[in-house]
Amino acid sequence: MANKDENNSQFNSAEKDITEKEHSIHMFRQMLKIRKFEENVNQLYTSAKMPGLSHLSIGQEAVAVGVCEALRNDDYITSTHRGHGHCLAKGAATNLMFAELLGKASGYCRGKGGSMHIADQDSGNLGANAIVGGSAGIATGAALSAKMRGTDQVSVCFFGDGALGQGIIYEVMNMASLWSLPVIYVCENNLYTEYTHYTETTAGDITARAKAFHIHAEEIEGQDVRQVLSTSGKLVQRARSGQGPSFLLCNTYRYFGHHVGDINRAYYRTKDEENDWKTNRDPLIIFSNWMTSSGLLNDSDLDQVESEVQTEIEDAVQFALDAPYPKPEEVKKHVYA
Amino acid sequence: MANKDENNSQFNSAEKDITEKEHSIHMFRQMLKIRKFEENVNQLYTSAKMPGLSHLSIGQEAVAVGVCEALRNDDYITSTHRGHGHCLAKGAATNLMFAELLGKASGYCRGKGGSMHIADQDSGNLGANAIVGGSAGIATGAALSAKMRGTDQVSVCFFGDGALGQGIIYEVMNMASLWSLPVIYVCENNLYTEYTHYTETTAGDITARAKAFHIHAEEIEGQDVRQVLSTSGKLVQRARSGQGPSFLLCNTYRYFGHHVGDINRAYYRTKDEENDWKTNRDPLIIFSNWMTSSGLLNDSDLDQVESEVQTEIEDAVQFALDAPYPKPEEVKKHVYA
Amino acid sequence: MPESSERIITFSQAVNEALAEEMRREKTVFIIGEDVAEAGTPFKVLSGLVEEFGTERVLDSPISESGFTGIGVGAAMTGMRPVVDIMFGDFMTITMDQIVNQAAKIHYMSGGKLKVPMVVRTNLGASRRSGAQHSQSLHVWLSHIPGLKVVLPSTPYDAKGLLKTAIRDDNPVVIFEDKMMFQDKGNVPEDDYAIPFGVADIKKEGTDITLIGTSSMVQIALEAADLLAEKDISAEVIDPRTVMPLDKKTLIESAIKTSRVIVIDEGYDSYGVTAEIASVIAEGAFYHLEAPVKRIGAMDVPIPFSPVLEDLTVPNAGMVVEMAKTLCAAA
Amino acid sequence: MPESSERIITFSQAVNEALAEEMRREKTVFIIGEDVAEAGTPFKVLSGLVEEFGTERVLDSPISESGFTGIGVGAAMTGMRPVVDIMFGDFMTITMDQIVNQAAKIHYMSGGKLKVPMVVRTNLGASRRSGAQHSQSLHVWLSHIPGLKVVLPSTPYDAKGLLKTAIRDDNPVVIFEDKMMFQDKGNVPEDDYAIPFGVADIKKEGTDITLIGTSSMVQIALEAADLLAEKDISAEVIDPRTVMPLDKKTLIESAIKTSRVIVIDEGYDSYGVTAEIASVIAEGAFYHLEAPVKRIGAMDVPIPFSPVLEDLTVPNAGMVVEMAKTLCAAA
Ligand SMILES: Cc1ncc(C[n+]2csc(CCOP(=O)(O)OP(=O)(O)O)c2C)c(N)n1
Ligand SMILES: Cc1ncc(C[n+]2csc(CCOP(=O)(O)OP(=O)(O)O)c2C)c(N)n1
Ligand SMILES: [Mg+2]
Ligand SMILES: [Mg+2]
Repeated sequence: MANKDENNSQFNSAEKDITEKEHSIHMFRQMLKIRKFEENVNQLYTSAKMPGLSHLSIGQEAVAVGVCEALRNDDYITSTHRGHGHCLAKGAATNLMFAELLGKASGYCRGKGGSMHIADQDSGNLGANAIVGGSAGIATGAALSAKMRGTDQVSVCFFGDGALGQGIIYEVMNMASLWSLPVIYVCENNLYTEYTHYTETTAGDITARAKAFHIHAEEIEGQDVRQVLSTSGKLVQRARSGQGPSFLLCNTYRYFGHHVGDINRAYYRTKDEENDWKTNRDPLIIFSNWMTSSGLLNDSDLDQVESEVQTEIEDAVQFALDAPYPKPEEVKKHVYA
Repeated sequence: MANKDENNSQFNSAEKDITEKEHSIHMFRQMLKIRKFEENVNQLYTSAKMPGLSHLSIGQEAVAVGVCEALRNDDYITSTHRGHGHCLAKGAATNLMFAELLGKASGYCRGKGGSMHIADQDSGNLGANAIVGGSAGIATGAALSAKMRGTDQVSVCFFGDGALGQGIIYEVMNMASLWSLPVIYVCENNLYTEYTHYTETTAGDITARAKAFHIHAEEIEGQDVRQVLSTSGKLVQRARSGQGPSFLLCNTYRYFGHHVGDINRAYYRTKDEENDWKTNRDPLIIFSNWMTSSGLLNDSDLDQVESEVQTEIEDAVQFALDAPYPKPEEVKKHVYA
Repeated sequence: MPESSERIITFSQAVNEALAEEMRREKTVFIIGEDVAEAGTPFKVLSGLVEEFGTERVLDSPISESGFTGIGVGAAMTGMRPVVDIMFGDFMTITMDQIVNQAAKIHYMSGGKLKVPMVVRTNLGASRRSGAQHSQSLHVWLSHIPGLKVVLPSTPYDAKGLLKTAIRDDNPVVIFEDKMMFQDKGNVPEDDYAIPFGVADIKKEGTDITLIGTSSMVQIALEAADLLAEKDISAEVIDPRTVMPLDKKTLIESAIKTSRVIVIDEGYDSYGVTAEIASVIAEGAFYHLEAPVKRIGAMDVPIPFSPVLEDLTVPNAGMVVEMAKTLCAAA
Repeated sequence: MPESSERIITFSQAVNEALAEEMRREKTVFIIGEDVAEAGTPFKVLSGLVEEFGTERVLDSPISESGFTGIGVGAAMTGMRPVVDIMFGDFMTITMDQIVNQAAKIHYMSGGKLKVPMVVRTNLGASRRSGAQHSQSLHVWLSHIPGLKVVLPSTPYDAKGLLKTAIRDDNPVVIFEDKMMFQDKGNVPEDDYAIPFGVADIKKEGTDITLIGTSSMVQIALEAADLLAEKDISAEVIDPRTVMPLDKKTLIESAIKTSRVIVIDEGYDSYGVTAEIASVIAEGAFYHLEAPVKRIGAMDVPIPFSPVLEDLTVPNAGMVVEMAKTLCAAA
């Protein structure tokens, strides 16, 4: 049933036996898929077809794709309330995701999780999380588990700048460092925690916080997928080879509101700021410009990807709209395993 | 009823109008008082006169006294499960403390708190705390309150190396830095969290953790009361004058077990280590040596202090032993204010 | 309810007004929490307060529920009266040490010397399609802890009057507002009135059965009472308003009068607030009950996202009516 | 109780044995917590395990209850079976988000795909003169949360059998052991036996009144039963052993038989486990009860340090006897 790319794992840079062109197209496709996915989520919300709210990751595609491309299918990620991008980048199928967002039985979690709790075990996604910082322990525990079971799996913990406020992050970084766990803490600093600029909630120096625990830390431009990929590749390699945890600070931006209903943003940020990011630091533009200017592919290649993705997303939305709701008896199932 | 030194506040270095000799004797007396207090607590425990357990601060006297001497009576402290020293140093009376430890009605908390919850509002002690890291928020809140009320009070948060494991410490340091609060985080690193060496539970660099939040941090020899006093004096001055929070790492050692019942310690530390600290880094020896060698006072001065303190403590123990238990109807009082 | 003025405002406005009035009255009152200032919280309940009182008294905090609750405790112990804003009741999980081990016990542990006059404002209630971590009603946890008071306003009028009492109380008080009620409208006098804790409100008198509802379940009980009236069953509806302290006397007296009782609360069914209330009544009215005291809570499942499932988990008037009919038919 | 061997060991040894056996049987079982390795916890319950299983499977953690509980959740989701050690039940306050919002809900939220086979071992009970923050019995909080199982062993035999079941369970299970019971002795077979959850244990049959006790309160109930026997009152004593799931059937049947019930648990009196059990019985045995179901919990006060006060707050056999006599006299 899943329209997911069965061969997804072959594309990741960790084990690439494909050409640079193929790989670039794949990354572009993944980023575009996220963008179009989220645009459609917004559409579903504004047309009152989606229950509840969603937090869109438009603008942050390069972080999700750059990091996940450095991972194997059996590596783990944990995600956040703003998690659609991570989920897709790790290999989830658009149709089952839309179905979940609409609360349908064929969704990844049988409609029981919703946007903030999407998980996809098959692609190593241990779940979005509606508690800010709530998945830091889970990601670190998955890394401990990998180490104990003697696999060389790596675990990535995605979180926003806001999660830097939660003490649990420091608790688990301390343990990850002490026990040299294969976990990477990826902080997506999109400048805001809901409606407050991160400088009002975050004292001092973010990477210094990780370094104080003797965790290797780097800060990068999160809008450049090539930079994200190459840095995460290095950190994944470190983790996989037993050199312990690391921290990756990605500077990025969400184009839309905190959630789909956050339309009037003037009281906390300017249109100019939004436009600046959209125009000068858009991950899709940066990457497609690089691809065309380096001669890797041309505009018509991109157009083709675009139309393929467009079709996939349209089909996926339709699939979700047509899918049945869970049966009433589902409500009491899965409380206990 | 309290035998507490009514003029305690005049002795603190922040506003000293006494001679260096008087001040030195006072500090020596305070440290000795703590030592003898704790010896008697141990005695009361081994002779089965004290209910429950206590965590002795013998060996750590210079931290408590050095820091509290830099404070005014109306400044705040919060303390820990190992809190007798802080409490005495801030100005509590030995007799009311012993009474509390024995669960007597005349104790500081009417016998309801006990060793781990002694508080003395009159000397600015907001309480010991049996939750490791549990008072970090309280100390920071007291600092916020001082700032909001427009006083120039300072708040000191004492905690052990073990509390570095608790996320709340980082949460409140972040806020203290953001809001430039008059709070000083005093970490007493006595090398152990219960029965585990701190290096097994503490990754990286302790002061770097504070610095990452842009909190001014210093590390000192906690056995030298003069060094503790001069450094805390500086930090208190900073806080009082609106320059914000700081972090003081004091290297120290507890001579006794984690608690009075922890007798066999060979599985987690050596006798040699204990003897080394007792012989070469004892706060009372270091300070009395300095006093005598600098000619500030002679052995007979010290003997006199010793015998005065001895008498005070003996009286205090007797007071507590003679004191009545709370009446049964006390049990339901003070649940609500 | 005093009728000093007929002024219809929303629940949200009533909360806002109580805060503004208390902040004007008493300089030591301040608000701390996430996005409480310019944003006025995601529910916009605090809109306008920062404009009047400034960022010194309406503090936007980092996402550090444990830390800023602890800061509230320390501030309360030293002369301030903080109102700590916990954005979703589910996040109370993160604050439990500071509220339960610290705030609730400090007065007692200090032998009555220290006080913690702090209010924690948070919420409860499902039905917003927010998923399992943003929909819980965890108020029974706090109700279980000596030293805390727990308040569940059900109308705009109560929201204002109870919040004022909470702010003036010298103890830690936790207020749970139902997220679904913020837009509810009702008469709220402009007066300065405070509603005492521990006094239940008889919303509707009746003779055949007592329906005890908390928070938004009061509305469900009233709806059910209307439907039951059509079947000639006269239901008395009571709102305890505070569950700690609990007005046992009023509840038991009503049970003695009607001899049948249903307790409705949106916490999970098992080990919830309904269990205590039902036990109190089953004991206090033992010799007068014609039928067992019944309880309706949220279904014992993590709250599902899908609307078709979520709606099955929340008590509704239909369930109450069915149960009431059965009870009244029995005996 | 199978009599395959007569071997008297302590509660503490029984717990230790269950862990050792399960760790031998199943490589994915590991222990994480503060001072669990060389120190074997402050209660010495885990002594010897690190010697057999090494520091890779008995992990000394920093003082980070929230963090290492979260690590337990993540490890459990990915193939391990962690036993998370929370040194005092009072520190559960710090872990609530990880247990309640994460562990308890992940299976459901993922539509049944992810599992969290994790055990949290912690304790309850006062009387150790440990003060208000080291003496609480907070198990009702967990019992209220769908997705969790809550276990309260009362004997060495049960401690071993229930802990084994917990470790083999695919769900998060929280075990509360009474700190005062670690030195209690009892017969514990060397066999590999597991006690199913949700099956109450009738400790003593009786006809006049049912005494339901949990954890160490079972002992209080048995003492009371002995004293009552002297007054010709025949008490039945039942231990639910797990409060979630709760063996309602056995409890109700006993109540129907004896027509009088007292429920004893060491959680705070109000809104505790006793409220649920009493409500279940008051409803299920409604037409058979001769007297109201009575409850005895810890006094609703923060637990005081002073021994003369602390002892007043904990249920004892004398209280049970007095209440039982009154109940049996009535009607
Ligand atoms: C513990 C907790 N506190 C508060 C919230 C409410 N909340 C949801 S998202 C959010 C802001 C998160 O900011 P950030 O981590 O930077 O992520 P972003 O939304 O920017 O992606 C807040 C406060 C929450 N979900 N969990
Ligand atoms: C939250 C919490 N976890 C665990 C404990 C048990 N405990 C009491 S003292 C202690 C060790 C504290 O070590 P440290 O902070 O270094 O203080 P020290 O005892 O060395 O003075 C522990 C683990 C506790 N009281 N609170
Ligand atoms: Mg952000
Ligand atoms: Mg220490």
